[in-house]
Amino acid sequence: MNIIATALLDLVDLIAGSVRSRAFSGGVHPEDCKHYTEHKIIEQCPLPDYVIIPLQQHIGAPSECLVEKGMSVKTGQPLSKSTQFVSVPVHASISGRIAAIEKRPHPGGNQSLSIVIENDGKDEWFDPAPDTPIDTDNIDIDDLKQRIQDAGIAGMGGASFPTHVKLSPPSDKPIDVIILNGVECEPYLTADHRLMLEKTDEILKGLHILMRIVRAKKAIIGIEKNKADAIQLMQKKTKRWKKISVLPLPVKYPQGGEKQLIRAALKRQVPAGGLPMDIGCIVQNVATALAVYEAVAFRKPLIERIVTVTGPGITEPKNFRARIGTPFHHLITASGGYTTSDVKIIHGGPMMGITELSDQVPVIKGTSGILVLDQSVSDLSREQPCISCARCVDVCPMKLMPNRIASFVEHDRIDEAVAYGLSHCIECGSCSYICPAKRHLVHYIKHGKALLVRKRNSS
Amino acid sequence: MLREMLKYALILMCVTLAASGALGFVNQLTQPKIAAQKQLELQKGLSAVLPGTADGIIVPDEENAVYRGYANQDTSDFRGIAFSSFAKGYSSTIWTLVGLDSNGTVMKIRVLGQQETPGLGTKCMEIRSGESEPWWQAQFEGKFAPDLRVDKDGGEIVSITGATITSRAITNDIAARSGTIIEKLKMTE
Amino acid sequence: MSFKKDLIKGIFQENPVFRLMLGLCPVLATSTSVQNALGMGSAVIFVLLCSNIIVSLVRNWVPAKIRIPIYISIIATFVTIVDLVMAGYLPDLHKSLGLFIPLIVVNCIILGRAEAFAGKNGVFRSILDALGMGIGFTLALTIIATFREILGNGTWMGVPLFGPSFEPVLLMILSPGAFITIGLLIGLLNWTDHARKIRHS
Amino acid sequence: MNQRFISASPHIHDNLNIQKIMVTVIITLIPAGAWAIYLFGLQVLWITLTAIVSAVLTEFVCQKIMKRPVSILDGSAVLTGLLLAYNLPPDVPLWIPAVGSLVAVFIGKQIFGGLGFNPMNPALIGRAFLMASWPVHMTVFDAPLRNNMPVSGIDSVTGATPLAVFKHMREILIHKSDLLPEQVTQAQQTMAELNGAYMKLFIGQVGGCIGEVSALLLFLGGCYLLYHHIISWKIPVAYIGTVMILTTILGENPLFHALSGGLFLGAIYMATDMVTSPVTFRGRLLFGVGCGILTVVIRFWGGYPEGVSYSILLMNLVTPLLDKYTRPKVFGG
Repeated sequence: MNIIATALLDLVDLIAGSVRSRAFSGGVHPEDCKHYTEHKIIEQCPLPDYVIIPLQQHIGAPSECLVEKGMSVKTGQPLSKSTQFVSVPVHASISGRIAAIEKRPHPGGNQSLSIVIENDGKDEWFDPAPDTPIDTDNIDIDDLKQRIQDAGIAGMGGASFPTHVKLSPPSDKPIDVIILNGVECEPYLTADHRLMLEKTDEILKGLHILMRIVRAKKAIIGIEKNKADAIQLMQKKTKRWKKISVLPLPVKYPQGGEKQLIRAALKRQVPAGGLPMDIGCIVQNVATALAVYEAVAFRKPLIERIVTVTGPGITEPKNFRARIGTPFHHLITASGGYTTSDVKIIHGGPMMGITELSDQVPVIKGTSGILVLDQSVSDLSREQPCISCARCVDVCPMKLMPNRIASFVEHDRIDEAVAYGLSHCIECGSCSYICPAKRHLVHYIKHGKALLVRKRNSS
Repeated sequence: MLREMLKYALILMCVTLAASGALGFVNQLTQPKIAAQKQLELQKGLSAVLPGTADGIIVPDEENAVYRGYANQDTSDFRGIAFSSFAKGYSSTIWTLVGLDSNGTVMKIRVLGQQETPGLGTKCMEIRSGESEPWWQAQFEGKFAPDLRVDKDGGEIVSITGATITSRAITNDIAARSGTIIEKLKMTE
Repeated sequence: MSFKKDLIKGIFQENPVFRLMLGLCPVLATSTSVQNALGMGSAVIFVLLCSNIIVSLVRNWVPAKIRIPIYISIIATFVTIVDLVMAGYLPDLHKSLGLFIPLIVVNCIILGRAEAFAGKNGVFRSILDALGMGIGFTLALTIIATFREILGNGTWMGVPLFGPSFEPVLLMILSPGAFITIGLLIGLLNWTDHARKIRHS
Repeated sequence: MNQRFISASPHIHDNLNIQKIMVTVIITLIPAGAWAIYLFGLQVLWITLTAIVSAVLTEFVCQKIMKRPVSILDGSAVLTGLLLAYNLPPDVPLWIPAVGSLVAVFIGKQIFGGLGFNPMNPALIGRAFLMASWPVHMTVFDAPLRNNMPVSGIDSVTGATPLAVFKHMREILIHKSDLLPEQVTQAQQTMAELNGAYMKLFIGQVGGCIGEVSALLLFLGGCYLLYHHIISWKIPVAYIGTVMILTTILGENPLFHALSGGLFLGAIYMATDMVTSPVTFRGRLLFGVGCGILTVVIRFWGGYPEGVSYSILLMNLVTPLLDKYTRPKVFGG
């Protein structure tokens, strides 16, 4: 009986699955709010008086500091070196004197050892870029990877995983597809969007290098349909490349989630607990592709990135090219300052971003945006009891039961939370977004993950 | 080992012996009383369902499992017969005594034992204030027993609201049993 | 070790129904009216008292391995005595309690007390314990029956409390009514306990 | 003073909240109630208002006594009262909805910890309580109908809903051999008439509980809720579908069974009660199927003519199990 029922239900799933469009199941449709900045050309942010460069801006082993207080450094000079494989160095993003090496607030929360450089106003480069791009086709693959690591490139979509590691899959896991992530599904953010419009050729060249490194047979550029101009431009520029296709994707959050994007692009599912390379693909952000190109063709380390400064709390929202380590308040001042005194400052987008206590924290490699919300958007309403409306279950892109996991964590039943898939959560925030009881589901889940780590460490 | 088992058996035997002794004694004391109570109850019921026999006698007719009622001691004036009906109700077996006259017409019925749903099925025993008899049982009077039906089945017995099963069970059981009894008695007479 | 405590504990802090959750089956069945409750309560008090006395008297001669059958025999004897006496002298009560009297044998309260108390203590303390537990049981039964009879039948001890227009809450007389009443009463007790604890701390 | 707001991500939220859900459901229920007022008269309005006022008052008093935040404005108590009233015959005395709502909110909900913690649908708890306590009030339908009874067989039996008549006739037809031939013919005729009365059942020109008479208006309300994603299609479709399939298998008219006996009210508004129904895709399908099977079993072999409320209550109890055993497979797992 049971078997028949399961078989029938699986059949229903199958039919539903084949009818479904190119989307993952679940997801939410928040208002995209990109109108603030989507038509604003990227501006160079004036250099700040000082920069704060945390030594740890990536996932993996920390890099080893190479400089001392009082030393003078030039723009692009390495400040640290990576001693392990899963690690990348950081570089001076301006020229000047090292004013301090001390713990400073990190945008990801907590304090973190950071190098503070006082600007000498010269912006002298340590290793000036060649006037013409280096011919990358002649560089050997291992060399390319080394250059990428030395340039300090970590994934620029937010997770900041060292790029060269992603590009080095074990030999038994061949990569046939590279997916370039231009989805930018977080509301408000337009950094990747502008980049795709203004640096199209460079991005494609970067993609070309990436494909060469992993010997990928084809590449797919995934872009949400709300960026029609970017899709058109990319399609035009890739027309002559058979290997590269542009894939317009339905507007749905978290379309840009790695596993969700792969599902949409390839109809392949990353095994639970596995990595994209297990199913022969890797995903790279468009900004990372650009950084790779610049690192290889111009020997330019990752010292600047595009940051969207936006939100109702900002007088004049803008897209900036900002040096890593630029304090938030510098960027906010450059965008005309706050509109109101009571604000919520968010590092990243509204769905996954982290609130900052202070605007003294610096831009890091994973900072795609600075979002300032005023009281009208800051949701501070009271948590109500769960009415098991199932919305969180319906929208969960990982097909989890956030309501159950959160309630297990709430009652300190971590083992059951794990059994319900605690560690598979990608923390996209769709469940908390949709919850009519305004429960802080993701918050509970993150807390549960922290508890789990503590428990595993203690045992 | 064996010794111990024997010891236990012996002790248990003593205990059970003492217990049965005590029970036997109490039984001796209460048995007549219990029997008398039962008899009294039956008697009360019988004289209720066979009106007119109050001063006469009621003779059990064991062969046909009925009681015959006479108005006089000399058993010349036959009044009717009484029998027990055991109907399968909603939640219990309902014991009803039924009195029939020689034509097979119901004289009276008395429900003596039931465990039906309180407030619904138990209404078959309800005596309304100011009345002396249960209203539901009273409507059986004067009706030809084998033809008894509740209203929902097209008969004349008004069923208790919310307790059709109880009403139907009693009514149908009386009708069925009285049919066979009347047949039988005709044959014997 | 006070004698007073032996008596009182069964009534309140170790009430067999509300606290130990014992003997719930007869409670469900016989709490439909206060009369039934009192009848059942007295029967239980009698059986409990007698069995506690006998068990505490013979406790030193009873080998541990066969104590349960012996206790059961003792209890069953007294239950049968109650059954017979009630059938003989209180036929009406016997009719409404009928089925549940023999079930006293398996009422956990009685075996429980024999096992937990009378089998380990002297006669006098066992008597006090039996009285306390029996009274506690009867008290609980009566409280539940009071709610059920008043709401479910509109009477108390058979006396009509409301006019003829009162429509009794049938559910209260049915077994779900007993479950709901017991549940609410236990909940109320726990709640007041909890509130008291919070106030103390 | 400068304020910095701190909160966990996400920082934006969907603007749907519990209150809006409740209010939407209540609004979509109003047409069916208005139809009942037109059909049975103004006392329907008083019954409904009594039930709502009693539910809200009970919620307020309970929360005051239990020292919980008072949440009568979230609309859940209003909805409970409304649904309870919709499950009552149109001619009950006013104390019935008052007591029913009290029980529904107190025993059905607040005892367990209030909104979100009740294991069973409070309105149905209230109804089951009333049904067990005052079966006569709850099963006799004496209210005169505007435009009179449409089916001749129905007015020949006192206090009957189409399903009650159906059940009675079915019994007659099963025991054909014991009965008079004219009785059987009459039963057959009535059955035929019942089965032919779709339009009347659909529009709601029949006797029945306040909220269940008009399948059409309930259906429209359900469509609105579906369109706005307040409810999902799984439970109603599985429920009504199962009932129709099973009745077809049993040789009865599936349309008659789908349209009568409050199935629409139950399937659209009560089985979908969020707190007491499963959250998983398969769980909700199974929940609907289970409700359907139980409803048919009760209708055909049970003690009551309809079976919607008891089937939902029973399935409410297995909801945690359904959720546990139909957990979705994790993406990629």
